[in-house]
Amino acid sequence: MPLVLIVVLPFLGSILAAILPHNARNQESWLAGIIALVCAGLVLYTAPAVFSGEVLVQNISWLPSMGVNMTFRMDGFAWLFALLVTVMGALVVLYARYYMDPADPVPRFFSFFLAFMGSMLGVVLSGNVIQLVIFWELTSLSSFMLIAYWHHRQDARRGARMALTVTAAGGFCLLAGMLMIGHIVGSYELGEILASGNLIRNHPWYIPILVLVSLGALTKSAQFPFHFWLPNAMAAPTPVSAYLHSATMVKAGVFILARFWPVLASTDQWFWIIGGAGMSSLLIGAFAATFQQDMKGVLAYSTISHLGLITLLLGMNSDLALIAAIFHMINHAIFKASLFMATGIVDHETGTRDMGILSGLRKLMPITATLAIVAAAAMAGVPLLNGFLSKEMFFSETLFVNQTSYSSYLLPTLAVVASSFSVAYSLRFITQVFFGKPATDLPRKPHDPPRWMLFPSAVLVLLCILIGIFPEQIIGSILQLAATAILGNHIPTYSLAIWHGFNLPLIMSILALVGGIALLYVFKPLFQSYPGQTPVLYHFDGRKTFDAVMNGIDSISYVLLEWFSSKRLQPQVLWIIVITLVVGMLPLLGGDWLQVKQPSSFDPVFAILWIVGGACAIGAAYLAKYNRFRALALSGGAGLITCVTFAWLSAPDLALTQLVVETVTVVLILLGLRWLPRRVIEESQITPLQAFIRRFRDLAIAICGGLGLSALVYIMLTRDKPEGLSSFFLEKALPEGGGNNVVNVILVDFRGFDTYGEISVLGIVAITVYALLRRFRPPQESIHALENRHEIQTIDANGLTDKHSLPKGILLTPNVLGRLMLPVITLISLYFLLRGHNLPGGGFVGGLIFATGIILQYMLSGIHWVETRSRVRPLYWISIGMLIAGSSSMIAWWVDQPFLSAISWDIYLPVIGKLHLSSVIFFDIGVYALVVGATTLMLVALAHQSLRFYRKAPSAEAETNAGTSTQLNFSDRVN
Amino acid sequence: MMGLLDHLPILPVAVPMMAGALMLLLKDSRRKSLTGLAFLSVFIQFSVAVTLLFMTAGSIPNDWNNHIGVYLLGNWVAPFGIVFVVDKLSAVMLVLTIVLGISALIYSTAFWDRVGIHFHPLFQFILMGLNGAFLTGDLFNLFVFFEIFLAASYGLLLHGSGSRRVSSGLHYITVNLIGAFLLLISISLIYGVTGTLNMADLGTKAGMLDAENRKLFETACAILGIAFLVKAAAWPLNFWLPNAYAAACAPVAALFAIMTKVGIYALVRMGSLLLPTGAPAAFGGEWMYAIGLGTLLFGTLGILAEKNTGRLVGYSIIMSSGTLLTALGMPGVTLTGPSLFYLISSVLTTGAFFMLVELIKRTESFGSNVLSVSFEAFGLDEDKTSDYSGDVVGVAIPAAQAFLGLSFFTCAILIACMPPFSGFVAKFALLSSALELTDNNLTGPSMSAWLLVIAMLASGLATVIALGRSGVRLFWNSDTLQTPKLSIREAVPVSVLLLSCIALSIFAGPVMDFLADTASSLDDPYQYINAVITQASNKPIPGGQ
Amino acid sequence: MNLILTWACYFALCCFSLATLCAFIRLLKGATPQDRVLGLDTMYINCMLLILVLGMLYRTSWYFDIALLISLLGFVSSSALSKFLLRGEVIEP
Amino acid sequence: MKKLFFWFPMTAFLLLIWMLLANAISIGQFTLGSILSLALVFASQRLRPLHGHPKKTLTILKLIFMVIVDIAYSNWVVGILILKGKKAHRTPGFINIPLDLRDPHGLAMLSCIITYTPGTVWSGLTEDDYILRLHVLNLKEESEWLYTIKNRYEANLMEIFE
Amino acid sequence: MEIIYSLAIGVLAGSGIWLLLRPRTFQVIMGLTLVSYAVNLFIFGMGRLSVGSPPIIEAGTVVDVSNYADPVPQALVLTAIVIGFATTALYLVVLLALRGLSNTDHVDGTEYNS
Amino acid sequence: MNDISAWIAIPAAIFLVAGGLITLIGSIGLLRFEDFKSRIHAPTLGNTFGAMFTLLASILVSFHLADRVFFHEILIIVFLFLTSPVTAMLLMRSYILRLERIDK
Repeated sequence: MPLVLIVVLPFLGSILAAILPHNARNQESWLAGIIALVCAGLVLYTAPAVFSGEVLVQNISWLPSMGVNMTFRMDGFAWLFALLVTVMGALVVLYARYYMDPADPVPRFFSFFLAFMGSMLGVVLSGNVIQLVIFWELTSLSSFMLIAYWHHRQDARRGARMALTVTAAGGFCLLAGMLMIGHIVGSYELGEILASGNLIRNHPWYIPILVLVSLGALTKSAQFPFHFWLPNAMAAPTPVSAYLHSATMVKAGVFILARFWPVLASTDQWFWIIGGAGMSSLLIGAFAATFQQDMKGVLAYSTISHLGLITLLLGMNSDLALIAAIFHMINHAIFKASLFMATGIVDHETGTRDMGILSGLRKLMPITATLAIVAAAAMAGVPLLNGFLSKEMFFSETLFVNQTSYSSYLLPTLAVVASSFSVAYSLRFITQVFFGKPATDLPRKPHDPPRWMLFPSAVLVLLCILIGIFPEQIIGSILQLAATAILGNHIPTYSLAIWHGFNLPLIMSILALVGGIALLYVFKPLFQSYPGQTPVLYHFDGRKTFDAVMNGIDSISYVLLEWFSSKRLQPQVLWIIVITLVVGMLPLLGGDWLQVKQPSSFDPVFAILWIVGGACAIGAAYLAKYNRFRALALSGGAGLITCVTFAWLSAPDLALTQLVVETVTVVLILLGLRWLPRRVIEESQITPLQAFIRRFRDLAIAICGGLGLSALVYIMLTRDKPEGLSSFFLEKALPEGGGNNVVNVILVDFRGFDTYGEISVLGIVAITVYALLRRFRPPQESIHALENRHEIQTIDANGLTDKHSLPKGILLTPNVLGRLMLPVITLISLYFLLRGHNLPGGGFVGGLIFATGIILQYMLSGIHWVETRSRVRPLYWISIGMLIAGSSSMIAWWVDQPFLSAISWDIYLPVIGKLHLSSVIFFDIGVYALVVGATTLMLVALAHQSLRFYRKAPSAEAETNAGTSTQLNFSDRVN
Repeated sequence: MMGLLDHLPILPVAVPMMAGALMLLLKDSRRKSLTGLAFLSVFIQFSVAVTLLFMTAGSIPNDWNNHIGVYLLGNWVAPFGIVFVVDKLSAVMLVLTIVLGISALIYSTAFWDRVGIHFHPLFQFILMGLNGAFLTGDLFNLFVFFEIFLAASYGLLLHGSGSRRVSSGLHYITVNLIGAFLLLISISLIYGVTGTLNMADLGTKAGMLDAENRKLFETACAILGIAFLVKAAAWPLNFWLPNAYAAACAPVAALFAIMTKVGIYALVRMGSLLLPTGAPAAFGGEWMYAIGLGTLLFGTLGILAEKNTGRLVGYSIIMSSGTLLTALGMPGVTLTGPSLFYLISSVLTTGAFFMLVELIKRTESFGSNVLSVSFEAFGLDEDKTSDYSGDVVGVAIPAAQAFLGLSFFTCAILIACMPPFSGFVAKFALLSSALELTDNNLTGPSMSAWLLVIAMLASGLATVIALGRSGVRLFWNSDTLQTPKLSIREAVPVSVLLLSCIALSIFAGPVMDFLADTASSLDDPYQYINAVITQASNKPIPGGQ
Repeated sequence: MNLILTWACYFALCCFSLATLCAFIRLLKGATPQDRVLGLDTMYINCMLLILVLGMLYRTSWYFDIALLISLLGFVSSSALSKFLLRGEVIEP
Repeated sequence: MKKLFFWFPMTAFLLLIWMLLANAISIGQFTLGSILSLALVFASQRLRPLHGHPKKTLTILKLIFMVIVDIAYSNWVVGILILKGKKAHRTPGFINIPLDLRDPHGLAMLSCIITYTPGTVWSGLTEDDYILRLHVLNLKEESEWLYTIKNRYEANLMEIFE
Repeated sequence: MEIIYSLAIGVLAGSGIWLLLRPRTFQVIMGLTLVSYAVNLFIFGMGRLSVGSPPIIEAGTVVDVSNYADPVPQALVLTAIVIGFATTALYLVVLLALRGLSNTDHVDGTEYNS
Repeated sequence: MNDISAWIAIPAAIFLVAGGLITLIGSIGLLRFEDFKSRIHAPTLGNTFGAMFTLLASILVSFHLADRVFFHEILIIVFLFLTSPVTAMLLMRSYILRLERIDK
């Protein structure tokens, strides 16, 4: 049980912390501290079991089918790290309590802090590699939030983004690596993976896996060449740095390298990749740290350097080096956290971290100075401190482990050089800040901080000394435990002692100490002349490179996006058509499909008709740009010929529908045409050649498209018909569908649901049109054009009001006739509706006819006249139509039939005789009503626009009153 | 005899339609009745969808064949009449739609439903169309439902009008009309070749075609595939999407998150049914894979390059489409389950993200003055009275900013497929299954699996970079940042969606199992085909009179 | 006798289709927009007659309905077009 | 009388159409037709504020016969003109005819007759003094046209409608 | 007959596609109209052509399927016509709105001056 | 199809031929006349006797088909008669206005 708790508790605490009030600094600290301590206690609670060599495992099933479960696994190595994380966490919390300003929004800080702690513990305790990746990424995310805690500062934002980008990239690599490992091993369980080292090392995927895992680890541990994010992450509050960059975040990288050491290590590739990266980081970090001006900068680069040391040790492929690495992990965490804390105190007390300004603080804050000096000495590897021990082990490893010819000299030399730099920067850190004459121009007057703020640092420094003096007693068993967890039971012998005799490593240590002091003197002039600038390396500024890369990605992707997409419609349409043509053609390339199976007849009359139709289409295409009216008339002609074709080819229903739709469409587009000002022939903005090429291209595509469709139709027409649905429909229509007209029976019965959907589309479009037109704003020209047009007319309906029942002049007789036609048209629409089931017709045609009749009234008498007299409420028609259609379909439920089943009753009426009533008729009536409503709504709403803008035209003042009232009436009604 | 449970499959279509029709009778001023009706309708739909889901999973006892429900509309037997088929895939999509729908509806009541008229009916109709498209087992009926939800989506996209909406709406409509033509051409061609429109019947008949008819059939399927790919926003057929989605008002855009997935659903469905007879190139296989990869890369490019947050989400939709197409284009069935998981996760996420982006926009520049955007078409005097009267924009809850930040963070993690939420689960499952297909030489499926892995990881990284940048820009950059006015009605749906993502990640195991079942039944389309065809012989054909 | 009728029908069909062609040429050539509308109107009438003849040719009565509808509504689109020419808009306030 | 039976002519007309369309004489169809016609007449009442009251059926028949004869004649004349083409000496032109007919339905019928007859097109009616402007394809004798319109058509129409 | 029919569809579709590729909104709407004619005829053609045999069953006759035109494509075309009509209307209104809002009839809502 | 009797076939054929010719002549007139004012007269031929003859033929044929008297074709003539003036008048009027505008 405790294993899960160790991970879960911090997350729960995180949520709790987030909801605490804004200024609850103490409560937050207590919460976080208690949680850290409880976790530490839980870790210690497992100690007996772990020390007895047991591996504690707790399994929670999560995604078993994918082999991913929440497995918490505690072995010695994990135990060590868990302890480190929790104890360090508790100390940092205590420190942060005093560090954070009362005005700081601490809930956010502690919330993310706890989340980070939980994630880190999750990484450490993961027994499943995918789970490990999850927590790994969580550390990236929560550290992102922590680094950006002071997000109003640009460096914080940038540092956070950089850290996130680099570590997330690494995380993705790690994921890939883990997936591959899991694939090879056949399980994502850590235990099984650790047992399959040989399998993985001999697999062809070994190198990619190695590279990917290394990428993950190196980015996280800020190793060369990914080290640049760490100095930038120093914008975080110092407790964050103290925690993340000493014991946890950056340690996750080396943790994972050590964790997978049994699986991936002991190959040459491992040595070159890991060792190489470690060596480079060691040198570069140490070198750069020497020249930093910012105290945290020094620590950041020294962290890089020390982690490079650990990485190098891990890369050496020797068991002893591994033990040294683990030892140094512990040591580094202890002294580096302490140093960060000291830096934070200095910053907190003086208001600056600039080593150029700071000086002589030893007098002002003696305790802090003492602590910092001891910790720095540990970092430099001064004897009797813990840093010395691990460095000693490192030196001996460089000497004895790798006996190839060139590395036997090179490696020790580089180690000494790096250590000299380490000494140099530690020395400089101390001397510049704490020695010399006291600084005068500090932002604040420094003094030692409260006791409890010094406490964490003091504890750590004490540990440094204790380990340095009594290594075996303090840390020996733990180190043994951790090493056993990785290496198994055959650990090489090593001794944790201060004095191994006067041997080569000791000489190297002395050399390093002396060399460090010498280096400081050599470089001293540089500190003054170029403060904060690292020689040579400043050319390779990581931040600038990163920014450049980011900007590069930005602009390249922008250019590529422009290249691969378009905000314009025509290229899009072109793509669709061309792709369809190509893809549609591909299957046919094999040939064998163009087999004409029936001779085709030729009918001259039909040919003449289609000469007309085709010419209409081409004419419309040609004229649509400047002669909209002509194009419209021509397309009307094409529609007419289509209608005749349907009639000719035995589709009376289609012919009827096509005809009415054609009529309504023409009226509709004409209504719209009124708002489209005449196109003037403008000067072309593109060159004639471009225009020609574009037109030619489009023409070619159009011809191809047309021919393709022709070919397809021709092939299909000359084929035999497959045994299809039609015979069923033809046979059942009359006996079971109860109608002679099979098409209508299909529409309202067999496939009534299509109709159901189709009328919905019509209704939806109608209300959309109506809604859109309420916000319609016409082009200015078209309002003026209207005035001009009205000037020409001399007589006519301008003054038509309620009192005049008829307009005078030319519209008189059309009006009389039109009104005469209204009942006739309505009657005929009902005729088509009622007999649709048996003969061509049906609700749709009927509805359109009726709508046309209404539109005719509008056309001939004007909106005002019609609407003061009739109460057409198109929206109600639509709604009621839908409701009728819907409920007539649902009637079937009452007799336990599925939706849309036809239910019929025979009623005997005295005079009329038998009346056959069917739900199908009601369905058709619903269709009728909806079509009437939708069509009228669209056309009338469009027509109303001119009413709305009529009163805006100054010439038509007479209309103002009438117009307004009508408008209101109408909107009332249609609403 | 039919029990209530037997009628369930029709309800997701019938209920919104009747509700929408009723709403047209009510004036827009009767808001309480309208919203009440809307919520009643979505509630019924939700219950029905969940019940159907459990029925297909077998948790609710039923006499369905293979737990596949078949509803014969008009009581006409299968290949002749239209059938509604509820299998696991449909049920999942239904639930997804309605969850998204409920969230969008809650969100819209904050005030979006008053930006223009007839919001609620259109909303019901779009649900009707989506539900129908997922349920229908008839190819032409599928087209009809496509048209229904497209028509409603036109209306909703233009809801509130304004120059940006209208101009992007024009593109959207044009492209979709061309798509409709392609659908019509291909469906009729399929009818001409095989003589059937029923998808299950098609699955059997496609195998019986002779060679030359088969070629025509493949042409038809290719065109059909293009039409679906247009809906699914595959590159290069998707230039219209970012602008259109960014222009739509937030709840609508959120609902649009599922519309591209309808195209993918259709591809999967057709691909599955045509599988035994050798699915034509367009459905699955290398073509889909290649297009998907292109789309994925295009989406990634867009995410990297785009500065406008609204369009950014649009590109993330494209990216998710690309991922899905790529994954579904891989051979075998192993990737289908994870793909579906990814689909669910990405729909919920992008839906939440669209709503969120709108809220975040308010913190920029003019603060809560969102209306300046939505009412830019307010040149006309008579509209002023009608719609918005500042009653419920809501109070600024103190934690508004924190809520927005946290939600954005969650969304970003989900979209970038970073742990620990469902996005990561989906990505992991996809990658893991993709690796199953690899062997040691880099050709064939192995090659494509590697490409998928690389592309997905790269796109994830690109998303991290891009969303990190915009998150930093949106939340941490501006001095003029204002605490937004955030209505609880806007916060709730965002949280609902994000919480369902989290729930999805917690219950990833059972969900993944269910989806794996779904995938395996898709791999064995005879379950579906048999369910539809045997239904014909089980039920007595009534007289119909 | 059938043959006579059939041939007569064909003859009429040819006449009507040629008439449609003439009307179309007027629609295309125009000169004035009024001519075009007139051409379209004439096309409607001719097509109506053509459909009637088809009804006779194939001896079915349902062609009549289409013809009836053309005679009833054919004028709507052409009168809308001419109203547009006359007044500048089809439906006036 | 007029007011009471305003519905009658229209209803009869509609019923006639219905019976013609129904193509069968049965009581059922008759009832249905009557109901529909009556309903329609009443429903469209507000949109048809004017009602025509044709009387004198005989005159109507006479007029129809006269019109058919005139149409036949005009067909002949116009046909010849077309066939002759440019050789024909056409003298198209407008003539103005003052009308006495005031009833709108009568006027409408007159316009139908005139326009339906080949060779003449109604091209305007002045607002106040009812002067008909007529375009004639072959305007030889103005008085002849005047006579035809006034006496043959207008007189009969006035008889029917006024 | 078949060859004319298919050429007719080709011409309609070709003109329509040409118009769809044009930059002016009115051209596009005319293109949509023409293409929808072509598509309707195409769907209809999938039931093969037959003359003088509408799918209207006389009561009392024995149904010989080969004597009737295929009713299914006709039903499909009807649906397609309706939907085509609806979308044409919508498109028209949208293009009008665009013209009003952007002052240009270019499909992109802006004139390109380059 | 049973044979049609000569009493019906021959008149119907004659009507058809006549109707066709008249309509054709009318449409040719539409082409041949030189200005709109004359052209508007030409297609009336098709409207009137063209249609009447065709309809007579149609009446005869449908009489043969069902052995009943069918007069519903008369409706087409009625509708044509009632509707033809609307378009013609509007067209004529707009043409006159157009001329006036050009004169101005």
